[in-house]
Parts: sequence; structure tokens; C-alpha cells
Amino acid sequence: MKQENSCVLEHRLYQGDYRLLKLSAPLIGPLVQPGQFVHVKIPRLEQAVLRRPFSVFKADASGLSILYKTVGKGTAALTTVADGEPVNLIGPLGTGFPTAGNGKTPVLVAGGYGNAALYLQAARLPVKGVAFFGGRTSGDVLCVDEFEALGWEVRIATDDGSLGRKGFVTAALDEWLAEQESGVRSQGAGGGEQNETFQSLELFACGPNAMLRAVGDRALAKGLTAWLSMDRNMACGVGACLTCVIKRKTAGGWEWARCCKDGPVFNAEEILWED
Amino acid sequence: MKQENSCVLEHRLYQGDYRLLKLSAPLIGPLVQPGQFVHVKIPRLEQAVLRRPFSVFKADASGLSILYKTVGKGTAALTTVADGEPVNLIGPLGTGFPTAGNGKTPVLVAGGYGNAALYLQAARLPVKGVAFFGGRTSGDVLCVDEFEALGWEVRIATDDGSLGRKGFVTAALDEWLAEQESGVRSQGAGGGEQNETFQSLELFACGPNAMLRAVGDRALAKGLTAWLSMDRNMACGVGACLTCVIKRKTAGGWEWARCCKDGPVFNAEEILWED
Amino acid sequence: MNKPDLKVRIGSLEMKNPVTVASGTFGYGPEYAGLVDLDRLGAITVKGICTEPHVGNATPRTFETAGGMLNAIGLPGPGAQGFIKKYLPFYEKYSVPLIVNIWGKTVEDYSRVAEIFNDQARIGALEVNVSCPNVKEGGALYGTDVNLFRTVVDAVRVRTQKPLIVKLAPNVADIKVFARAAQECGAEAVSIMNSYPAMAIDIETRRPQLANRTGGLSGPAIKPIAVKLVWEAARAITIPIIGMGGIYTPEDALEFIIAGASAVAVGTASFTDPSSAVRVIEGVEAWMAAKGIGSIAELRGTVQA
Amino acid sequence: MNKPDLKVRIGSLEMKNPVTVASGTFGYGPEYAGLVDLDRLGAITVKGICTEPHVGNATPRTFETAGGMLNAIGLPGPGAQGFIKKYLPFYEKYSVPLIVNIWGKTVEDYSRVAEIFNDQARIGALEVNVSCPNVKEGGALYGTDVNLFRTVVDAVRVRTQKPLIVKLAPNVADIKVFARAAQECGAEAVSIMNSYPAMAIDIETRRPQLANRTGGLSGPAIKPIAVKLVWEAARAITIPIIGMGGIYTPEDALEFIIAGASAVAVGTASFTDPSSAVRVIEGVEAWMAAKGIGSIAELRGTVQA
Ligand SMILES: Cc1cc2nc3c(=O)[nH]c(=O)nc-3n(C[C@H](O)[C@H](O)[C@H](O)COP(=O)(O)OP(=O)(O)OC[C@H]3O[C@@H](n4cnc5c(N)ncnc54)[C@H](O)[C@@H]3O)c2cc1C
Ligand SMILES: Cc1cc2nc3c(=O)[nH]c(=O)nc-3n(C[C@H](O)[C@H](O)[C@H](O)COP(=O)(O)OP(=O)(O)OC[C@H]3O[C@@H](n4cnc5c(N)ncnc54)[C@H](O)[C@@H]3O)c2cc1C
Ligand SMILES: Cc1cc2nc3c(=O)[nH]c(=O)nc-3n(C[C@H](O)[C@H](O)[C@H](O)COP(=O)(O)O)c2cc1C
Ligand SMILES: Cc1cc2nc3c(=O)[nH]c(=O)nc-3n(C[C@H](O)[C@H](O)[C@H](O)COP(=O)(O)O)c2cc1C
Ligand code: FES
Ligand code: FES
Repeated sequence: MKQENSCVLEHRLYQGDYRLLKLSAPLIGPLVQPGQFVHVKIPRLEQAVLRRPFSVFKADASGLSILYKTVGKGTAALTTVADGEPVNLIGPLGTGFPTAGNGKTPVLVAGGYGNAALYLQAARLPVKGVAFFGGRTSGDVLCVDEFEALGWEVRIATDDGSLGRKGFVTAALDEWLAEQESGVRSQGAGGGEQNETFQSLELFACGPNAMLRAVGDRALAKGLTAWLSMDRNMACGVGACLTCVIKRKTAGGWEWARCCKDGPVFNAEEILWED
Repeated sequence: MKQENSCVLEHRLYQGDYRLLKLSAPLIGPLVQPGQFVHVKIPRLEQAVLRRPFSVFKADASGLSILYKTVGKGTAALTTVADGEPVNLIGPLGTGFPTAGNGKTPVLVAGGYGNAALYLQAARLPVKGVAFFGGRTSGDVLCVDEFEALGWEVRIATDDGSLGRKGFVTAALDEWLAEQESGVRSQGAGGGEQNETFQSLELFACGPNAMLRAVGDRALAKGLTAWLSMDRNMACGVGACLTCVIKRKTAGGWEWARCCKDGPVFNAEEILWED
Repeated sequence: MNKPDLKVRIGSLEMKNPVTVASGTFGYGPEYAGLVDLDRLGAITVKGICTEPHVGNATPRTFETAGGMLNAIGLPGPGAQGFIKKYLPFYEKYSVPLIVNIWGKTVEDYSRVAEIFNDQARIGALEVNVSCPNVKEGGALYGTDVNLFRTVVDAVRVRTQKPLIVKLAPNVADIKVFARAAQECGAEAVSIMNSYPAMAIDIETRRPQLANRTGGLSGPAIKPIAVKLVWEAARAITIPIIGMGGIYTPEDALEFIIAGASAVAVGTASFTDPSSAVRVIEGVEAWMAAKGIGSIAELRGTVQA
Repeated sequence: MNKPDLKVRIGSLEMKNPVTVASGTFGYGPEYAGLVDLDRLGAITVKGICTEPHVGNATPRTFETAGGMLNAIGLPGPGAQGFIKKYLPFYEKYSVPLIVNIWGKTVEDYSRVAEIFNDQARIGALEVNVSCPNVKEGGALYGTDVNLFRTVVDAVRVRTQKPLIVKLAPNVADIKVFARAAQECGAEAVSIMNSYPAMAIDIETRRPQLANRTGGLSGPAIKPIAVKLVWEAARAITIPIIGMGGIYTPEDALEFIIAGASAVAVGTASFTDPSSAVRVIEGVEAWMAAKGIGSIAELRGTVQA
């Protein structure tokens, strides 16, 4: 975890409502693990006391980049930063995705900026699998080519059917999971091996809470491991203020876990969803 | 008085610490009288609730310009506005300089941005006279060429002697006034006419308070009319909040007068200086 | 899309929309008349007036702070008769309701100024300022000591038939006590809040930034404090609340109304942008129309809290 | 240019410079250790702790406002024993003085937690939070009712020999009453101010932006309120004041010291920029050196007001 005065290397419309912001970050860049985020002091937004968290899309010694969507005053102000302008960062923050278990087949599920948050994971996982991407419309489905170029099979669902199948990404996932389960069952002779193949699936998800919960529920129902990257309002970003908590199951009940420090990635098993 | 969404036509370093900002202002520009000011909402300074007042340097249908110096956070933010950016203005505000009396010979005295504030007056006065400009150093003495081009005789004093005579502008003025007074006296035979020539001098001044007071005191001592443009912190700029008041003499004592509405230009006679 | 009904009543005072301006931020009316169509406003509330002319504080009188400003104007003004002569005639050409903010150094002052204004038909309501942080004489205590507070409100109440709006001080441990007292003393409404007692110091000169040493904090900085006070008071009283404190946008005004205010006042925002009050009115109307909300009453106090 | 003497004493607690961090904005210490050299700080003040583990409020717990933020964390924490086990050992490798902020639901809670911590040598002082706006149980009233206030401070005082810092509530009509009471009850210092009770509402959902409905306003927005309270209190008491509320820069800290504070705390600023506290320390030292001011005592309370 470092605080770094980075500077804008590239800033442009990426796709749909998303912009790509690439920052020089010689200190932070090389440290980033998949699923971690940076806490950004938005330049020129002087009346704002809080930073804004963004998942790291790509990172190496040449810099780190984020993909962001304008949703409020902070992200709106961010759109005005220019090449060369300084941007103060804290990062890398949080506990990101673990690598897939030995012999596991990774499955990615993403919506919105989740695609960006999963890119490093996709790039660094030793085994490639299937990636499910959802979005309201085709413009919301980011980085398909890049995931394909990494060797992932990408399956897309959009609410309006403008790209891929029409409907929620979880419907696409359901269908595929059912295929896997039954496909394996119908192929194999006994039960043991097929089950093992299906059980080798390991899910990594990032996106809206409702999607994460749906993915988590499916995984738990089918006995699969799922890692969910949770999006929670944050203040400090480093575990000090206890703003970003979610309920984590314990033996006796639950305890607060901080998305910024203990997460944002949690095992679906751990999460006690609130309604 | 209008509120107008103007837009930046030109913005550049002018001289020394001063920048020139030219704004389109088809509504306000043509209305400006010498000595009036505009109240500027500084773009991008969202945490600031107050506008900043600036004298109008030049104005016509093609736009309106101000000359400003960076002294605090508002003017610092102003330096970052770019061509084409919108800037909200209220103006023209205040009661500016009267034109010189009939048969009067105008004398201008200015320091700092006062030169800018007096330019329109210099341009529009039917008779040209002598202009005394002061500044800390040569970089602070603005627009000398422009005043000369208008037909004014310019006399300069700088604190460090880097331009014109060394010392306060009031010392230069004193010397010249003494010359005028005695010159006239020694030339003429009786007393009546010379006195009239000297008495025809009418002073118009804008600059730091200490300078204004010195100019006012001299004028009063010598029975001359002096118009002083006062600089006072302002909030509303339109006479509503009673922030910008100075003491104006009345028959019985004094009353508050608002620099933004009743001024900024006052007859030296009216002003009750506080210490 | 039907036009929503924006009307609000404060006793006999009818406002065609719930937006007035905050006392002291809009002068006596004429000052902004060149920039703002005064008849668009729900009401105009003028700067605080006392019986006699008053000089107010020395300068500097205002200072800008983060998201707000301090003021210690100190209630200079022409006095009751001066106001009647100098400013009331101006209102003949306007139909906008007029609220006059009054204050005094003594309880007697309060009742005298109320009495003087009681005869003036053009004045629609009196707003009793018991909470000015910037005059040494009584002012501050009248707003924070509930017994003195009652004394002032009672004294004014017996001298006027005009609707009485009592302007509460924010710097109290429990605003409900004062809101209830105002209601019990027969006020038609309360207004919440006055600027918050505050201070800034120039570290180079080691002098306060205001000649009066302390002043009142206003502007967006205090909005969350004001919303809380309005919300609390709304649950304690049945008379209307005029909410204010950092209102800049239609959304800000709606926030106060949803918290429990019947009307709102735009204050410091007029300095930043004189068109603020009219923008707020238009925005509130458009928002309500878009949501199909028929009237302010349907919206008022509907916070799910 | 001689190095100025930045040392400050709060009873037996020695701070090598007058800058601590505000309780609740710096966790328990370890959280910022990767970004801030903890031993540079005058002291660390940790998040409020009560006898037993406490879960605090539901989420959302914070909300950004103009020049500030609301929080209603609700004092979740590991309890006194949990803190001792989980966090005290961390401080073995640091020399920075440790101030523990304590709170309770009952007077008995306060005295118990004070007693538990009294034995812990690593703890340099206790800050008694009688002013948390975000717990329903007692908390708020202990800070605004001077009799309850005295009861709490007395109860804590008899159970601990450690320096006692009483953290005052800002939402009172007269801070001097509480500052004096703290001094009379034997506190070594007061800290001013806690966040200010406030609220924000989402107009679309008509729900408060915080799960707890109301929260505390902190950040630059409240600085002028805090400076005023410190200035007033400083003229009423002789024990040191730790000033806080929107301190971001060395100039802010100096403003509080000139107003009358002996020390200051950096709070919300750490969220904006974790290096704030260290920047403040360095800047205060540099400013004093440049002006030839030899010590904090020379500067404290020198406002010409
Ligand atoms: C771990 C993490 C990773 C994220 N990664 C990305 C990313 O890669 N790309 C992207 O576009 N967005 C990402 N987000 C969401 C992003 O932080 C918000 O969109 C952003 O904070 C909104 O700020 P705003 O000022 O524009 O919105 P406003 O609504 O004006 O913000 C007001 C406040 O709410 C907070 N807030 C609002 N929405 C969110 C949100 N969804 N999550 C957290 N805080 C929020 C802001 O931080 C701020 O404090 C991520 C969030 C988290 C927690
Ligand atoms: C009628 C009038 C005409 C002016 N014309 C010019 C001009 O042509 N060119 C120019 O460079 N400056 C001019 N000034 C001064 C200019 O308004 C200030 O320099 C400017 O407001 C400083 O703002 P800031 O935010 O940079 O400074 P800060 O000190 O950060 O401002 C803080 C507050 O103090 C006020 N303030 C600070 N200095 C002054 C000042 N000297 N006068 C009034 N308010 C002040 C600001 O408006 C603001 O409210 C004029 C002032 C007045 C009253
Ligand atoms: C410059 C100024 C002058 C004020 N004068 C008065 C006054 O005369 N009487 C009064 O009751 N309130 C006065 N106020 C308080 C405002 O009416 C209002 O209550 C406060 O500013 C909060 O609203 P705002 O944040 O929208 O400005 C004044 C406020 C300002 C900024
Ligand atoms: C997120 C957060 C949590 C806080 N928790 C506590 C606390 O546990 N105990 C306490 O006494 N004050 C707490 N406070 C109040 C601060 O210590 C401080 O008094 C207040 O925030 C004003 O300072 P600031 O404006 O510099 O933040 C908290 C403030 C914030 C913002
Ligand atoms: S954001 Fe502060 S603990 Fe997570
Ligand atoms: S600035 Fe408001 S009256 Fe002059």
C-alpha cells in the first residue's frame, strides 16, 4: 500500500459511457494483484472530502489504468482531467481474487465495470475458462476482444438483446452450468468423475450486488466455490473508518468485514446478505 | 445590470503578475461606464460561495476584458480557465467615474489594477491630461503605451525605481501639483486666473486604500475635486448584503455607503476614513 | 402532466410557491429587482429591522469559508419608520407577499416594532429574529434560553394580528423545545435555521477575519445541520416550518420539504447566483410534475425515517 | 532559524508535537501504518471503545456533503478486552503516545471501561466521548445536559489516574458551561469538537442517506464552528484544549492554536489525504521557525479578540 502522486498518461472515451484513464504509477503499478483497487483523489473537486475507489483494469511498471463510468459528481469531475495532470492515488488496496485452486476451471461473471475488475485475473490465471459478461445494452459490455485475445471463451447477455443473448447474465450462466452438470452426467458412466469435473468450476464475479448475490446463491446451491468482489461506499479505503462493512458469517453468527481491507473479494460462503 | 453567461474569448499573461481575460458579453459590454465592475463567478471553484469583483478594463459590443492579478484562491482558479469556457457575470455594477466637469483638466492616479480601472475613463474623457501610475516595480505598471496612445501624458513612479522615478506615486503627484500651483502663480499677475487654472484640475484615482487616502487628502487640502474608486470585500455586489460599506459623511455625522452600489467611486469629500 | 399545486399558506399569508428568500441575503427588495423577477417568488423576506435606525458592525463583515461564508453584518438598517418610508412604496408595483424580519435589543423593542408594522397592509407576515448571532444585545440569548424566548414571542404576539414566523437559533441542544414553545405562544410558523455562530482567524495578523470577531456560518456547509433540525422540529410541531440553510438547487429545496418543511428560503445562494431562487422554484415544479406529485402537502415530511 | 519547541503536555501525557488524529478517523493505528510514519505524530487517538464488543450501525454509514461528510458509524468495536488483546501489542514497536477514546451506554459502562484501561501502561490518556451523535443510548444527552455530563466525568475520574480528556458536544447553547464542568470535575483537558448532528435525505427514495437516519457532520465545512467553540472555551478554562474540526493544513492547525487550543487533531483530512497529519506537523514547525516563534505556548490563544 503506497500513496503516490501519479500523472495522467492517457485519458479517453473507451466505450459507451466508460472512459479509460491511464496513470503513471511506478510505485503502485507493479504491486497490483487482480481484484485490488486504487483510491483516487479526484483532481479539481475541492469540496469533496472523500476519494473514489476504482478497480485496477491493467497494471504494470508502465502505469496502471482504470475504466470508469460517469455516475455522479466525482466521476463527472474526473472526465475533465487532462494529459499530464497530477492525480493522487492510494493503492493497491484490498484483498483481491485468489488464483484458481489447483485443477480448477475458472469461470468469470461480470457486469458493468466488473469486466475491468476481472481483466487482470483473467490475464494472470494459469488456466483459461469461460467468461460471462452482462450489461444493459451492447455499449456496457466491455473488453470482449481483450478477454478473447487472452484465450477466454466469452458469453454475453444484454438486457435489451443488442449483443449476445437477451436477458440477465445469470440466465446465461444458469443455462451453461446446467449444461455442464448434465453434460458431464450424460457423458460419464458412474457419478464420481463427472461430479468432480463439475465441481472443478470456480467462479470469480464482479458486478452489481444483485448479480453477485445471484451468482453466490447458485454457487452455494451447487457446491461450487465463488469469489465475489463487493462494491460498497467507502471513505478511508484502508480499513480505518468502518464505512464499507458487510456481514461475514462466523461460527456463532456474524461479524463486520471491511470491503476495503478484508475484501472487496469475499468467498460467497462467507457473506451474510442483508435485504 | 444584467446576469450573463459569457464565454472566454482570450486569456493570457498580460504583464508581470497580471493576466488579461476577455469575455464575450453582448448584454453587459455595451452598458459599461468607466469605473464600473463585473462580479464574476469563478469557474471550477465550486466550494466558493462568493463571486469576485473586477473592474472592467475595456468593453464594447465585441466583449469585455479585465486585468487581474493572482492574489488568492479565486484568482488562482481563474488562471486555469480556457478559451471557450463559460463564465457567469453580473454587471455592469456600481456607480463609476463621472465625466470631468466642464473646463476641468483631468488627472489620473493609479496603482496596481487601478490602471485597468481607469482605462475606460481615460478613453472616454473628452479632454486628456496627465496620468500618474505607481507600482512596486516596473512589472506592476500596466498599460502605459495604451494611455499614451490615447493622448495622455504618463508619469511613472515605482517603489524600486525600476521604472520612472523612485518612490510613491503620490510623491510624483505632489511634486507636479506643486509645480502647477506655483507655475501658475509665477506666470500670472493677479491671483484669480492662476487659481482658476489650478482649480480646474480634477483627480480620478484607483489603487490601494493608502494611496487613495493620500490622493484624497491632497485634493481636499488644495480644494480640488477627487474621485476615488474604493476596493472593499464584497459579497452580493448589488447592494443587498451590506458587506462592502464605508463611512460617508452626512450633515450630522456619517452613514454607511455601499461600495458596490453607491460606489465604488466616491468624491473624496464624502469619505470618512477610518484608521 | 398536470401543473402541481405549489401553494403554501402561513396563517393568512398565501405564497403561490414555497420559495422565499432568506432575510439579509436579499436586501429590502429593490437591490435584486434588476436581476430577478420578484413576482416569481413565493414571498420576499427583507433584512432584519428594529424600531430605530441601527448602524450594525464595523467592517470586515463577511468572510468566505469552505462551502460557506461567515457574516457579522450586525443588522444595520433604517428602522421601522425608515423602512416604511423608504421601501414599502416600492412594493406597490409588485404582488409578491412581503415578510418583514424584525429584531430588538429588548423585549420592548420587539413588541414596538411589531406594533408599528401591524398597521401596514402591504406586510404579509413578520419573521421574528431571536437568533441573530451578531448583535451583542440580548439577540443570541433570546434564541437559546427558552424562557426569554417565550417572553419575546408572547410580547410580539399580543401586538400583531399578522402571521408570526419565529426564526429559531440552531445552536441549541434540542430544537424541539423551541419549536414547541413557538407553537404554544401562538406563532403561525417557525423558520429554521439562522446562520451558525462561528469564527475565522487570520493567522498572520492574529486577528479575527470579522470586525465583530464572530459571525454566522451560512451556505452549503450547514445544509445537513439545517435538514436535521427541520426534520426534528417537524415531528414536534404542527405549524409550518420554513426551512433554510445552504439551499442552492431544486433538489436541496425538495430535501427540506421531504424532511418536513412547508416552505424554504434561498439565502447565500443568491450571492453566488441571483437566479437561484427562481431556478429552485422552476426545478421544484418540474420535478413534482415529472413525478406526478400534485401538491407540496403530498410531499411534505414524507421522509421514511 | 532555531527549531521551535513543539512539545505539549496534557497532564502526564507528553506529546512531542501538538498534532494527534481524531478518534474514529484513524482506526486503531495499524490501518494507516503503511502510509503514515506513526511515530511522527504527537499522539494517536484510536476509535471509541466501550466495555463490551459493539456492532454499531447498519450501512450506509457515511455520506459526502459540501465541504464535509456525515458519519453514523455507531461505534462498532472490539470492546475493552478485545482492544487490549488485538491492538495494544501493536504499539510495542512504536513510541507514539496513545490516547484511547472511550464511551458507554450507561455511566457504569464509562467507569468500567476507564477502570479496565487504567492498568494498561501503554495507554497515555483517555478521551471520554460524551458527545457521539450516533448512538441512541445516552451518548448524546451526556454531552448536552450538564448534570449528566458531570456524572459521567466524575465516574470516570475516580477510576483512572490517567490524564482525562473530555470530548465536548458542539450542539449546546454555551460551550463554556461544559468546559468549566470538565475542568471542575478534574479533567486534564477537553477536546472540541465532535462531529455536528446532521442529516441528508435522498429525494428519490425519500430515505435518509444514512441507515442511522442522522449522523455527524465533519470536515472543512465545520471548521469555523469549531474555531469559535475553541476560542470561547479557551477564555473559560485553564486546562488545555485539543481543537479539531476540519483541520487540513498547517494554517488550519495554527488558527486553532491561535484561537486557544494547545493541541489539535486531524480527522476527516486523513481520508482525503493520509499524509495530512504529518504535513500539518511539518508545516506548523516550518511556519513557527520562519516567524521565530519559540514554542506552542507563545502562540496559544494569542488571537487579538
Ligand atoms: C472496490 C470498488 C471498485 C470499484 N471499481 C470501479 C471501476 O473500476 N469503475 C467504475 O466505474 N466504478 C467503480 N467503482 C464504483 C465507483 O467507486 C463509484 O462509481 C464512484 O465512487 C462514484 O463517485 P461519484 O462521485 O461519481 O458518485 P456520487 O454518487 O456523486 O458519489 C457520492 C459518494 O458516494 C460514493 N459512491 C457512489 N457510488 C458508489 C459505488 N457504486 N461504490 C462505491 N461508492 C460509491 C462515492 O464514493 C462518494 O463518496 C468501484 C467501487 C468500489 C467500492
Ligand atoms: C470594485 C472592485 C474592483 C476590482 N477590480 C480588480 C481588477 O480589475 N483587477 C484585480 O486584479 N483585482 C480587482 N479587485 C480585487 C479583486 O476583487 C480581488 O483581488 C479578488 O476578489 C481576490 O480574490 P481571491 O479569491 O483570489 O483572494 P482571496 O483572498 O482568497 O479571497 C477571499 C475573499 O476575499 C475577497 N477579497 C480578497 N481581496 C480582495 C480585494 N482586494 N478586494 C475585494 N475583495 C477581496 C474575495 O472576493 C473573497 O471573497 C477589485 C475589487 C473591487 C472591490
Ligand atoms: C449576509 C447575511 C445577512 C443576514 N442577515 C439576517 C437578518 O438580518 N435577519 C435574519 O433573521 N437572518 C439573517 N441572515 C441569516 C439568513 O437569513 C439565513 O438564515 C442563513 O443565512 C442560512 O441560510 P443560507 O445558508 O441559505 O444563507 C443573514 C445571512 C447572511 C449570509
Ligand atoms: C468516520 C468518523 C468516525 C468517528 N468516530 C469517532 C469516535 O469513535 N469517537 C469520537 O469521539 N469521535 C469520533 N469522530 C469524530 C472525530 O473524532 C472528530 O471529532 C470530528 O470528525 C471533527 O473533526 P474533523 O472535521 O477533522 O473530522 C468520528 C468522525 C468520523 C468522520
Ligand atoms: S472505507 Fe474505511 S474501513 Fe473501509
Ligand atoms: S457587496 Fe453586498 S452590499 Fe455591497
